Amino acid sequence: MTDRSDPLLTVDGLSLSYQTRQGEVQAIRNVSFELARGSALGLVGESGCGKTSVANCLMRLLPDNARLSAGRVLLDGQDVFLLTEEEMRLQRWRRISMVFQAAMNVLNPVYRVGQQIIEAIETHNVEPTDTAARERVARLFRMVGLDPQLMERYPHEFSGGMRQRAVIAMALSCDPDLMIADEPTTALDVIVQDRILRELKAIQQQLAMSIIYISHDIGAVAEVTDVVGVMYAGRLVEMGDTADVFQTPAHPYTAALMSSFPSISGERRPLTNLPGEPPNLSDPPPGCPFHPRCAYATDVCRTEYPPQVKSGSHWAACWHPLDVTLVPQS
Amino acid sequence: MTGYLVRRTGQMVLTLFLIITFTFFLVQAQPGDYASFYVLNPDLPPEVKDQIRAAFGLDKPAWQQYLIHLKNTLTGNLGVSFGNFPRPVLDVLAERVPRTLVLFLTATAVSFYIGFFLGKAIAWRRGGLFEYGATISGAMLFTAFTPAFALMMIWVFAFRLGWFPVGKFLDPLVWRGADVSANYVFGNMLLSAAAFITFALLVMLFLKRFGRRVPSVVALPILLGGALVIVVAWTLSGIGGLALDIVKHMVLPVATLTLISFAGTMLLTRNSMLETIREDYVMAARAKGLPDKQVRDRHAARNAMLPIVTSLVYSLIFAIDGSVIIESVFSWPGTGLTLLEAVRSEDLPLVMGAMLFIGTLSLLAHVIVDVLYVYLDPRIRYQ
Amino acid sequence: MESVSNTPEAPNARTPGSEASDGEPLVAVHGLTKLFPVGAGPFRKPSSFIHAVDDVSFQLGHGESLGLVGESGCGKTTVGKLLVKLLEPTDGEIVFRFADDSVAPAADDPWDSAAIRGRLLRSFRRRVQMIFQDPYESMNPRRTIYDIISEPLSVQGMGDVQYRVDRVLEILTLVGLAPAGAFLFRHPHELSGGQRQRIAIARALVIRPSFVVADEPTSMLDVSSRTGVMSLMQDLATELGVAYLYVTHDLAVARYMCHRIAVMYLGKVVELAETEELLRNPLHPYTKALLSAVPVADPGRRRQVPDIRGDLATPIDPPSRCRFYERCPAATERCLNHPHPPIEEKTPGHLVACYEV
Amino acid sequence: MTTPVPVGPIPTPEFEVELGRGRVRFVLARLRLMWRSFRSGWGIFMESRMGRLSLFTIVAFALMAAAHPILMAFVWDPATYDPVTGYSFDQVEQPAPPSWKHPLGTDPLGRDVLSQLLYSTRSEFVLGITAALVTVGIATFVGAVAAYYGRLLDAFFMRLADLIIALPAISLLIVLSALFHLNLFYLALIIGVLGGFGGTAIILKSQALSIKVKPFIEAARVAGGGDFHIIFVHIIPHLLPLALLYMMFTVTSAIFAEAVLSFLGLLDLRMSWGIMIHTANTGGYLLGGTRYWWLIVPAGASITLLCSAFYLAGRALDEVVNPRLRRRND
Repeated sequence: MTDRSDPLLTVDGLSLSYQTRQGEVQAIRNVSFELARGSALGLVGESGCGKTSVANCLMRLLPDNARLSAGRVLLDGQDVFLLTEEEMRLQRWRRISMVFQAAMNVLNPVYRVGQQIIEAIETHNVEPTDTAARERVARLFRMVGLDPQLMERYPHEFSGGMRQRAVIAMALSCDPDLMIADEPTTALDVIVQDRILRELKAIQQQLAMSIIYISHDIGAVAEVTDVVGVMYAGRLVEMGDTADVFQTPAHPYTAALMSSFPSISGERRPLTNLPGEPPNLSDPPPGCPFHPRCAYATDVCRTEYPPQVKSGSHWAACWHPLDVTLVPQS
Repeated sequence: MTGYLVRRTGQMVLTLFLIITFTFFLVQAQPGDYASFYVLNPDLPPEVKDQIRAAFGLDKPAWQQYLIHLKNTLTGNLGVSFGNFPRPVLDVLAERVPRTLVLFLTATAVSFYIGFFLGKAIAWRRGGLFEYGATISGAMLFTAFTPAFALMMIWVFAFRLGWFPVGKFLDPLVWRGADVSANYVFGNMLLSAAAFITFALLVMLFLKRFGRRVPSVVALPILLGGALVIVVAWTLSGIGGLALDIVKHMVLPVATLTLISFAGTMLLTRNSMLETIREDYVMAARAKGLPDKQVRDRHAARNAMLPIVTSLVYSLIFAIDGSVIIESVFSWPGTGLTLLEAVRSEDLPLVMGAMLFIGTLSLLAHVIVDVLYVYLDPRIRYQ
Repeated sequence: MESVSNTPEAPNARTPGSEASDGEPLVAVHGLTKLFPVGAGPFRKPSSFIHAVDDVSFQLGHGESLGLVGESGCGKTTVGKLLVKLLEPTDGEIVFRFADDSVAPAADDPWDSAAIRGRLLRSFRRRVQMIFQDPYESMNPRRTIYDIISEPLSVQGMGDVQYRVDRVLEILTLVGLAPAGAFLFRHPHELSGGQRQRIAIARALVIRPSFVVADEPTSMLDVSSRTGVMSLMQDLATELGVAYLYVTHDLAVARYMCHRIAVMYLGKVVELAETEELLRNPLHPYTKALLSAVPVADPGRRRQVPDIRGDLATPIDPPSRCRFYERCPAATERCLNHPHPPIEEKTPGHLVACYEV
Repeated sequence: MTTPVPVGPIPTPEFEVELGRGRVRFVLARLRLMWRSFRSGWGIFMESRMGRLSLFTIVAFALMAAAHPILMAFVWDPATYDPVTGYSFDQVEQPAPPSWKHPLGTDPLGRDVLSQLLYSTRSEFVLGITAALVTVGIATFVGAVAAYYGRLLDAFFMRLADLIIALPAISLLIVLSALFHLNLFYLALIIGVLGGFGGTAIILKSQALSIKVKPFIEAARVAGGGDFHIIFVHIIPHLLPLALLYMMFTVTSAIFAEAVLSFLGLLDLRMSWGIMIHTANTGGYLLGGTRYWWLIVPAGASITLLCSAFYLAGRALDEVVNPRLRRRND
């Protein structure tokens, strides 16, 4: 296969839009990033910013009204969108798997939970026999902290946390190179969320798997990921090592997002109120999409999309970055 | 689960009791009381009238008559038919109920299968002329004026093409000189059908134990073999020709009933599928890389089936109603035609008996659907 | 960033309960219990009971904000619904004392929740309101913003159309939706989540209640609109003198919104203290676990593993011992053999229900 | 899969009203709003080919129904053209094939088929719409009340509905019509009552139940609304679209039931499509095949067309009412 030092995933200039009654909604615009093998990438942003659309693009699971207007998604150097539907089908789960947002509804209510995982294992011929497949599921259950006996149960007999674990076990079932976790803990209570985050991180390190963790919860992303990208209005506005981004945010949006997040530890610092609403993506504002809400906006922000400012792997798309160590690239 | 079924069955028994009561008072409520219909009927000899008076307590007050009627019904004494005098109502119905059952069970099974199959196909490949055409023609058939449609079928397939007989249960020319009765032949046909279905179910169960990896190709030859054995047995028995005659008479009514009732299931399946397709587990199934057909059949259609099974009650009752019309057009001697003749000749005991049987039939359908639903939905099974 | 003036200010700046008349609390809850029957039918007796709220007592001062925090299923929303009389308690009493008591049973008499019905219920509804969690589902999608906000006025027969329109326009401006006229004839689905939740606040406040139960009003909002709604609620509390019972699962949000916090576990209040005291010095093992489970946005910081076992138990017919026993890291013989510990004041103003503290 | 719909800032205030002093403008603004929501529903309805086709058919039949009294008053001589008592003396043989004078020929009793057809159209509309109104009136009320109050009331109505569903309607109507000599009005009433307390009530009740548990019902109670307010302001308006849908289906089944009963000669009506076919059938003309087509085709096709038009209108309406069935996401 390819060199281990090559990125596992390259997203290059991805743009996606949806045709709706209200016109064309530009869900993703010119998103590019790379993901190294064995590392954890976080995508942060508010609802409607395009995080989930990016995930669906990677899986190539798009609704009928979606249109890929530009860009490529390279998985191990292979363009996902150039594969035939059948080739793509064989890539799914084997190469990229996904933990869906609504774990409650991801398990089919009429089949036993174990059966739904075995189904994926058999489709991709990961194990030669039924017995081996069952043993594999039992192993996965133990890994995510579930009693293997629960395989024989139906989804409605599981609690929310158990279902989420079963869904994670399902995502791991075919040893994927990349797992996308889309808001995996949103509906869960903090104590359960804490456990699942710990297990996810432990498993990722143990299996040396890559992971893309999508969430609006900055705290969870900060704890789980190595690299983080911040999305706003369909664009990736800032990206870098998690520590860099969260300690010295460069984009005013990142900074605003962080300071509007209440915290229970440390001093009670005042929260920032971000005025206004995210833009309508069927009619986005010209220039930087954040300018109507940005305190630092100037005329240039209102007319031209900002270039990248960069320092090492940390970059932001802003005319007036808060972190001055980031410099414009030629 | 058992508790649920027991409760449902209990409700059904109660419903049946209500139907008996309802029909009784319906007949009571009409101008001229129940008694006068018996007493004034000129066809009846005087001693029979006395007998009826005694048996039904017609000189007693209404509530006593009702109790007597209830007791008679529960002990299977449904009275004596005027039109088929002196045959008891129960005897007449015992002959006719199986004929209706065969007609409408076959038609329902076939139309449910076709409707489900087409419905999931048009929902999966949405848009285009196929969906449009299937929906329009489905709606046309579903709402077609059944008698006219049945007559058209007769005209095309019986008169113009001459493939099938015009109507009735059997052809007297074929049966002349036969030393067995039609009921005997028909009864044996039912037995063979039941035997074959049991055999098929056993084969399916047996194969399922070997797991999913046993191809379903194995099942087909075994089932075909079983069918062949039955056909050969009938041919050797000497009454195969008579059975064939009955089968020939069955084809057209069954086909007509199927055509008018499959569309309901089809359109419902389409809607149910369209809702299920949006469920997250269908997307998850696709994400898992399952083949398209497996996503459609095992995930989308399997769940879409649940509301359709619930509505199977409607389809069954639609088919019972439809069979009344079909029987009258095809002169098929089943419960429906019996009811119609009884109504026309004011043969009240037979009317009440036929209603009772039709009601029982639809209640049974109800219970069967409940059991099926419990089997299909584990969420109910474990309550 | 801009608009630092809108920042939620520290609620501690005000002394809780300082506006209380004669030192009497606005709401006094004593021994509140709500059991939900399980497996009951029209003709069947319930086989068991869910102990949603079990012997809960607390007080809430005028203008004070009390946070009710706990995991889903702990009974916090049930407490809120009992207070606004959407549910009737199985046992226990709730007593209200409103400051501007002109319509009360008799002047200065407390309102016993159990005795409020009929016409009294109507005037009760003018004093106690609720803000619901889901800004999408808590508004009838077929009605306009005007209909939604003016509903309390119109069902209570307050004023004519012009009066109601004026009040609605006024409150819309107050909750920061301007120009107010542009919103009147819109439907909820045309607004964003944050705007909708402002409408929900406007609906609750349009009749100027003294007490509002806020059931997770920000949990379904995005981070950026959440802060706005939080600071709006605080500003209005100060301006209109409203007391809040703030039901939430998020301790961090409660920290910014509430003077005091009560932590609930399986129908019981296990700890109640001033906000900063509770966060800095949690005493109950459950509160400790809850606090250490919250992820922090600071990648340099490592927090400790929450010390708790197993999953949330069901509140169906719980055994007579501490509710937290099965999951407690500090459980002893005593906890096993004694009934659920009573809630006691361990340090001034800091109440805990635990034998081992 | 749902499309993320970005919500932008409120666009230009199209509905800003200066309220002035007076109700008129207020009411006007409201009417404009209703008109707008009607138009958007209408748009979806007309977008479906089925919707357009069915509406066209229904309007065509309505015009036919309206044409009959006009023709009788101004064009046709009652002695020849009355649908029941007329007789065409200038035909040698009855039934006569179509001619200029009788565009659809005459029936075995010498009456004009076109006149019969048009005359019957009106009764079919009256029957269908009466039955539908009765059904929907009862079902909406029963559904809302049973769902709202629950308990015994609910149990009673739902058992009743189960009972009615289990009754085979046609068989029951056959018995009823034989015993009581039904006319059009009673028939409409019976069909309406059976539908209203039967299946439609169950469907509307389950819809009402899903409304009843919505938080906005609790919000209305907290606002001070009583049972009456909640049922009529919050629950019933949500049932109306579905009720309209079932009105369409009731029209279909009413027309169908009438036709079947008339065909079997069990109804006490002057004239109807079913009676037209009944007349032809008792005369033995039906099995003559194409030779006497005008005796069966106009009436049979009318029944089928009008029934399926109402049925398809219901289907198209379903797509307006149930967004999950729509093709495009908005």
